[in-house]
Amino acid sequence: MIEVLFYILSTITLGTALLTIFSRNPIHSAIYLVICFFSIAGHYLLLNAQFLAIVHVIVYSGAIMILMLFTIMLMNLNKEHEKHKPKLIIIAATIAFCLVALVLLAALLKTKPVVESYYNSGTDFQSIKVLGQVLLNEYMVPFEFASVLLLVAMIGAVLISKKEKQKA
Amino acid sequence: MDVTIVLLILLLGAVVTYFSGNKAASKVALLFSAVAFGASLMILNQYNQGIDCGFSAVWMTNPNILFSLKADGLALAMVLLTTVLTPLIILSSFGNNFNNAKNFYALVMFMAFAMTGTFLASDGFLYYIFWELSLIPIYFIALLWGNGDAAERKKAVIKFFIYTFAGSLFMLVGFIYLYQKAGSFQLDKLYALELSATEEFWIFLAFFFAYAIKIPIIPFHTWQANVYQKAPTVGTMLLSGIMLKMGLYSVIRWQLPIAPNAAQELLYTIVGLSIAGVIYGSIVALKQRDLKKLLAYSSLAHVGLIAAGCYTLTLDGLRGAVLQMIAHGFVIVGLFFAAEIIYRRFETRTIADMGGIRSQSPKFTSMFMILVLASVALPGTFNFVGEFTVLYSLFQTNLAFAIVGGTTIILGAFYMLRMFQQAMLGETNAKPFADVSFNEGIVFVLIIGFLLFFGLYPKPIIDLITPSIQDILVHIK
Amino acid sequence: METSFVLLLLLAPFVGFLSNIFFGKQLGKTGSGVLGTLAVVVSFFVSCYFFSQVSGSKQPINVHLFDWISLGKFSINFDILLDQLSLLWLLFVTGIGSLIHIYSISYMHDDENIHKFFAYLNLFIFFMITLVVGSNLLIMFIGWEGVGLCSYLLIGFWHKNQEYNDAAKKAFIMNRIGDLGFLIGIFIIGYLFNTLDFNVIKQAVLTGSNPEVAGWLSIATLCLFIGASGKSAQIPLYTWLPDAMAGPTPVSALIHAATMVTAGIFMITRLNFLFDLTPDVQNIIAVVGAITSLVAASIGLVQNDIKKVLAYSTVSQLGLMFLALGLGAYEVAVFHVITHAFFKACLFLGSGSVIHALHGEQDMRRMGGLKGAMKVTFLTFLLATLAISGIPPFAGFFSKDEILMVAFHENKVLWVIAAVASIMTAFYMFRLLYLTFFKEFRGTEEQKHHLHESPMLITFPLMVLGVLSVVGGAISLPGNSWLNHYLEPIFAHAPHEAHHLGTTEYMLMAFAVVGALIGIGIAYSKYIKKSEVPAEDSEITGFAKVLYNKYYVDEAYMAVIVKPIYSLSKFLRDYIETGLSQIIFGFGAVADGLALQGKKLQNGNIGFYLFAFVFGLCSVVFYLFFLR
Amino acid sequence: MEHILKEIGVETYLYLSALLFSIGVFGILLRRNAIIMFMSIEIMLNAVNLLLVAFSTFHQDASGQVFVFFSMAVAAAEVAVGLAILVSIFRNLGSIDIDNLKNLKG
Amino acid sequence: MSTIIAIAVLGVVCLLAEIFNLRKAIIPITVAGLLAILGMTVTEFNTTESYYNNMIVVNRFTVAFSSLFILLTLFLVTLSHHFYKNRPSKVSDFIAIKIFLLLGAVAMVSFGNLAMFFLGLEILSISLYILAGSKPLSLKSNEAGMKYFLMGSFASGVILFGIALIYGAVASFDMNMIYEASNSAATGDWFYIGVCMITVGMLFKIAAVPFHFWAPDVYEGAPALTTATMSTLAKVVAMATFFKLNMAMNGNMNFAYETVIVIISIFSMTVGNIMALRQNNIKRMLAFSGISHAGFMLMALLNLSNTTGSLFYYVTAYTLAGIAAFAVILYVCNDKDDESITFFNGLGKNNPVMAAVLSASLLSMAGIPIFSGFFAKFFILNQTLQAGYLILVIAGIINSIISVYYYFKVISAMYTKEPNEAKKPVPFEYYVVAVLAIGLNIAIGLFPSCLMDLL
Repeated sequence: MIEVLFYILSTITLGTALLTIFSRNPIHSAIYLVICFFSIAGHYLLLNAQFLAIVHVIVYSGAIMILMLFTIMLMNLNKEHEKHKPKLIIIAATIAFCLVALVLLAALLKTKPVVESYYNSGTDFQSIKVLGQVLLNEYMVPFEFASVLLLVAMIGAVLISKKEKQKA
Repeated sequence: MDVTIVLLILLLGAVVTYFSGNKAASKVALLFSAVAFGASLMILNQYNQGIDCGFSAVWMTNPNILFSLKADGLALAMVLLTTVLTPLIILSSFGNNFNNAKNFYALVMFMAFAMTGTFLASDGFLYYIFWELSLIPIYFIALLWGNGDAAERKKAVIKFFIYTFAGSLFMLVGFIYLYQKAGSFQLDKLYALELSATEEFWIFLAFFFAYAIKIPIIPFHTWQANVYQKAPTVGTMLLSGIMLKMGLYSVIRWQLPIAPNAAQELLYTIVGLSIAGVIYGSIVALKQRDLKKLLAYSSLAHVGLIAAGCYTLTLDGLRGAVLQMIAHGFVIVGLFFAAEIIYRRFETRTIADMGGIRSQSPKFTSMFMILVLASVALPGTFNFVGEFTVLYSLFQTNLAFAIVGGTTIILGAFYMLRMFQQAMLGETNAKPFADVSFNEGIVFVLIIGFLLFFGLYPKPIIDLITPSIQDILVHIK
Repeated sequence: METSFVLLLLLAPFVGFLSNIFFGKQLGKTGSGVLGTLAVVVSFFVSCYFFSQVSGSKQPINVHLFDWISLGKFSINFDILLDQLSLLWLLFVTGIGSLIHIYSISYMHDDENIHKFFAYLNLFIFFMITLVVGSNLLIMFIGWEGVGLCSYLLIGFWHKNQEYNDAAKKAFIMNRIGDLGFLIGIFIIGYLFNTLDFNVIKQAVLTGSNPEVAGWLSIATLCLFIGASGKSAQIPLYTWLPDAMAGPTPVSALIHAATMVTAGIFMITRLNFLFDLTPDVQNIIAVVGAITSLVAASIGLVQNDIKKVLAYSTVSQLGLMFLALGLGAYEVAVFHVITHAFFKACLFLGSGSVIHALHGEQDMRRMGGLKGAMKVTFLTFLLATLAISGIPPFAGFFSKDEILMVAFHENKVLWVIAAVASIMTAFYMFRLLYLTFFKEFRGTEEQKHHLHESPMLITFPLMVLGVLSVVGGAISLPGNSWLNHYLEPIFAHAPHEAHHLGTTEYMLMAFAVVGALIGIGIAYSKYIKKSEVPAEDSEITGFAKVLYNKYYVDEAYMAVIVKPIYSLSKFLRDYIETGLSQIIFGFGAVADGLALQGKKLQNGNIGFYLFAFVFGLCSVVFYLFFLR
Repeated sequence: MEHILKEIGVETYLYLSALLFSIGVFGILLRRNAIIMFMSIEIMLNAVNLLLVAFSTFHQDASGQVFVFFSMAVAAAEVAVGLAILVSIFRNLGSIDIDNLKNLKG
Repeated sequence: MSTIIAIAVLGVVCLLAEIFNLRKAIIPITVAGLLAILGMTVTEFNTTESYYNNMIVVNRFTVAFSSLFILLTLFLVTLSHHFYKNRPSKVSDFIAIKIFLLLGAVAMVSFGNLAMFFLGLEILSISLYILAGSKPLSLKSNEAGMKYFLMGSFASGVILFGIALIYGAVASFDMNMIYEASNSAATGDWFYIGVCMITVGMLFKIAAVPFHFWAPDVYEGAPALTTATMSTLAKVVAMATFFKLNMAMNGNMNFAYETVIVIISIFSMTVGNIMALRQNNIKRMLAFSGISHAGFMLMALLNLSNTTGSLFYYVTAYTLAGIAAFAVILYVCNDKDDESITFFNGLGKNNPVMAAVLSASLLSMAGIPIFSGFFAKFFILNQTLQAGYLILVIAGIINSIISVYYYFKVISAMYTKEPNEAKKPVPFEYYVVAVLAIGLNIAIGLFPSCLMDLL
């Protein structure tokens, strides 16, 4: 059952991901991507990471994709902006895709399969409580750094997109 | 007092010259170079009394590098050559008006500093630094104060720089390799190193590349004529008078004792190549149109002979080479000065545009003539002592070498006299030619006096250099 | 005492040189001449002093001046050796030198650079003395090159004329070719004996011959002979000497007839003990000498320039001397050197006097009939001509006759060649005499108007030399030779006293005299009887033209050696040099070309950049996980 | 859902995320629309996130999931900055086609 | 640890200063603050400690590199004063971003956990994206920002993938655990794939061939001061981090990995140098030169245990020369649209001091003795030869030869050509930074031991 669920979700994930990159209308792309994100959230749920799943949906689907959609609409990009792509690009991209996929998969396949048993430690490691403790104790400094990162991004976004008075 | 004082005086001279302003620069530089000469004479005096004038201090511990200077007879002879020629060269430039004279003379002094350091350094790394350091000033001197078309000059100068730099980098690799083996750059440690035949071969080659370009030995000489032609005469004098000797000196000091077996192995090839340079340089010189270029090729021929002497690995060869280095240093400076004097009067370096100078300026002609004769190693001049000794060493190696190398005395006379005839003799030139001025005369007289005196009595110099050469030969054999 | 005298001997002319160079202008024309002359005269007297000492004590004088060059196994000192040979040479060098200096005071009086002329002459004497008195080969070499230099300076003395300069340059370079041989010879000797000192070498040779030495020694002596042939104008290096006549006539007399050109003979005589060990080389010397003498004499037959005739005659006579040397008759060669110095100097000075009178005219076709106007010149010239032609009892007869005799004893072919050359000599010398002094004057009217006998300063040396040409033979009369006796200590083997005067010898003498007379007779019939005047240049045809053009040797040298070197030089300059240069620039061009191609790769296309990234990533992963 | 990895195996997640990652790469190479390229990058990042969570479960360790939070923060920040740049490009150029950005080359 | 906190506080202070209308004081405060931080950091030199569950590690390595970064930021901030004169309202933002960039940089060398590494890297990268695109009205700047952003994010993705794989193999992000795992035979292959991907990502950050394509374009398009930051600070931060990662993850580097490094090093040097030959824009030229220097720095990875000192020396020499060069470039090209080499014509006549500084810094980069660049190259080559890579040494030598050509092209343009504009005054800050940086460069050339013996 889980297996079936996994494969269905996987199919959705990969399929929408592909649709995202193939669809010619950016808005469609965005919507496929949102579906893709939801399916990934599904994977998280499968892996019993409920909190993460929720955060994921909120951050990605709720924030990032909305941001993107806004931008698309702001720029009025729902029409097809892209010119006809030269064949060369398609070929190159396909080659690159095949290469990466093949090499990565082959490399991973070559690794010894994990033979030791998947264990369940029984201890709670992914409840909100535990995650919160880990995040704010052990990973306190990175957490602060993440805030700095967001601060920088904020300053930067403002710096770049805010219209300046015309220079002399 | 140790030899650092000479270096310090020259370096200080460069700095003071730079800050002395354009008007006083030449005089300040002259003063400091003369003081440096005095200091080196004092060092010589100390050395003759048996006091060790070397200097050594730890510079870096990792890697193990010392700031060590060695002042044996050979090094002192070369230092003296540098410190004698520098004031002469500076004095010879008094008739020129350079823009930015302070920069110019500061560079000259700095170059003297670097070359002196090269002669003195006994740590391979330090030596390499001085070696490279001497390139920068001459690059700027030739680039900024040179003559001829700016674009062509730039091309010639950059070629020179890259070419010599390339050669010396291979030497650097050689040094690094030796350091891995010996754990030190110290001269004696490197001498003591036991290398396998292959290693020696490659080390020898790495060094040879650097020196063959610097000296230059054919076919690595292509930078030479153009740079000599384009550089201001002071630069040419520094290059030909002293800098070429850096390469030759280094052969004796570094290359041969470090890789003696390879030198023995390659003796015939390299001596052959050097001698081929003699012939080649002489023949090419014959039909040169530009006086400075002709002198450049004559220089190529002469240093080819000197190099051949070095590579014979005999006492006579090395000694003759050193004598000839000194002699050639003087005579080539004098000859370039003569070319410069003609240029000052006629504004040409093309031999065909000269002629008929003799009847207007007897003094200049006589001095030029003596220099020409010295350059063709007329007995009685110092050049003869060196050339004779070198040829004798070549003879000891192989009769054919001596015969082929000896053609230099024929071909040398051929192109020099031909040049002299075309440049100086013939119907009186329509353009007026003032005879040498006092400043110019002094330079000539000093050079000629030196050449003639030591031509008859070279013993002091021979006695000075022989012990150190014998020391080196111990490592070669 | 001796040291200071030796220094006086050496330095007197040198001081003369210096003061003439630096203060010559202030001294005035006569002043500088007198000064120069005095310097040489001083040397002459010092030489006389030493000569009397040595001929009395029979002990050579050795003086150590200072250390000079050190070589690997030995060192070379600046030492002076005054023995019989060097003193003999000193005497006639300084003696004839003095006479020619005196002559020059007048001859060069009108030249603006007369002080330089005397300076160079003094310098020449200085170097010649150095050459002669040096106790080892290297000092001899100093003098050797030094006289070459002076020769260069004096040939090109009138430096405004580039042809003269060419001649000077040619002389110097030809000499240098010989000098290289000399130098190599020195090397070999130094290598074999570890010394260059004559006496030490002689001892080494005499005490024991090292068998392995022999092969090298032949090369050494051959090389030394090449050196000698350069300086003494033997085949193939003789062509500079006729050209050297471009110099002022006193120079031709002093340097290119009497003294410098005999340096080769001096050197070989000095080293006779070495040459004795190498008979092969001696043979070569003899053959070369004989051929040179014949070739030069044949060229001399048709020359029209008065000095050129004398020049070829000099070459021819030098050839005879080398013939003698090659046959081991060193003392005979020396004898001929001395007599030749007398009569040839006289001839040159006489011709100088003629040229002086004709204001520079040297072509014999424009002369004639001068015997009336220039009596002293004519008389001395006649004496010298008789001497060179080998008419007894003039000096030349004895010396030349001895050479012929030696040749007859050693090798008949060589004797024939030498005899023919002698006959030719008699012919062209009398041709010269007749064309110059007899018949009508063929020059311009103006010249004729100014014809005059030269002043006393010119005729005095002529007279002295004329007398010497007559009596000079006395120093080595057949059968009772003072010279042979005097020179005995010099030689390794006893001189050829073999030719006691027997029938053969008298026959030979008679033959020589008859031969000379035949030559004179032909000349007489041609130029006095038939009053022929040599044809103008364009009208010369046939073999005479070949002779007149000196067998085209100069042209051949030009075409075979000089021109190819020039072409090579041009080729190297224009192609090889640029080619080599281009190779270096080629590296730069390659890098540059790559840079241009690379710029295309850097196309600004982010897709391509990413592709390269991905490609790189895949390559790295692939390499690390599948290929290792 | 306790033993999901026992049934599916961690390798499968590896392959899945590798594929997803490759699709992201594909997209970024294929498309010239900057927004879609951004999306492709998001896909790549998400592939990694998925992997991290899988490993986290595999190792029964919370730090993997914590890392995902950081990764999300980074993604958000990147998008913010990227869109800001994009907006300014759009203002200047009126287009967001990456192919128009070829002025810097050589 | 206190360094990091202090830097973060300083960044916030900058932002606050703007709010309180202390715009004029921002740069002085920052400079003073950085100086204080520098002093503070240096005093920490001999401590070896880790903070917050080994998130932050302080040892000689981190302190030495952090000090260098702080020094570089100090120079860059000083240069900012004049550079942003026309955009006064943005100064606080720029300075704050630079300070945070420094924070990221320090985090990158002092991380004890891959999370810190990743966040530090991202702070640095995002700051740079922003700075590169910080001239919104200039299309070039936009393009540079976009290119850098796209490719940088891509690389971040690759690095992240690598981190994930390492986590999969080690079950921890802690460097100590990772170090142990790298030395244990039981570690799975995931680990190595992860290392490999991180390597590629870092190679991108230091702009090594074939991951270098972004560098020239971005360097050229970005505002000059940003280029200065990228070519000096960012490059050496990435290099130091890469080195540190290698020490932890590749303690026993296998031969194949070394081969990859050798090949990439040779390619980086060669491509960088050859491409630089034909550049007319000095920033672009320096970008290529930077690529070749990256190749040199990569050599340090081949002899990990001994080269820390050499690497530190190299990056110090390189960055000081770079800062000095950029100070002059800023001065010359401040009011121009691009940075063509022709603007440098006649600088030797107009402003000998600045020309001398630029010459000296270029000579240093070319590796001419007495400038520290020579010693840097020498030390690195020495270590490489010690590791037995003669071929790499020779490649390095040949590349040094090539590089001379384009460095000297600029030098000879400065001295031989006629100036095409009137003399203009040198802003005091540029002057000070240029002279100070080149002075330090020469000083460490004369006394290399003072840096070499640190590590």
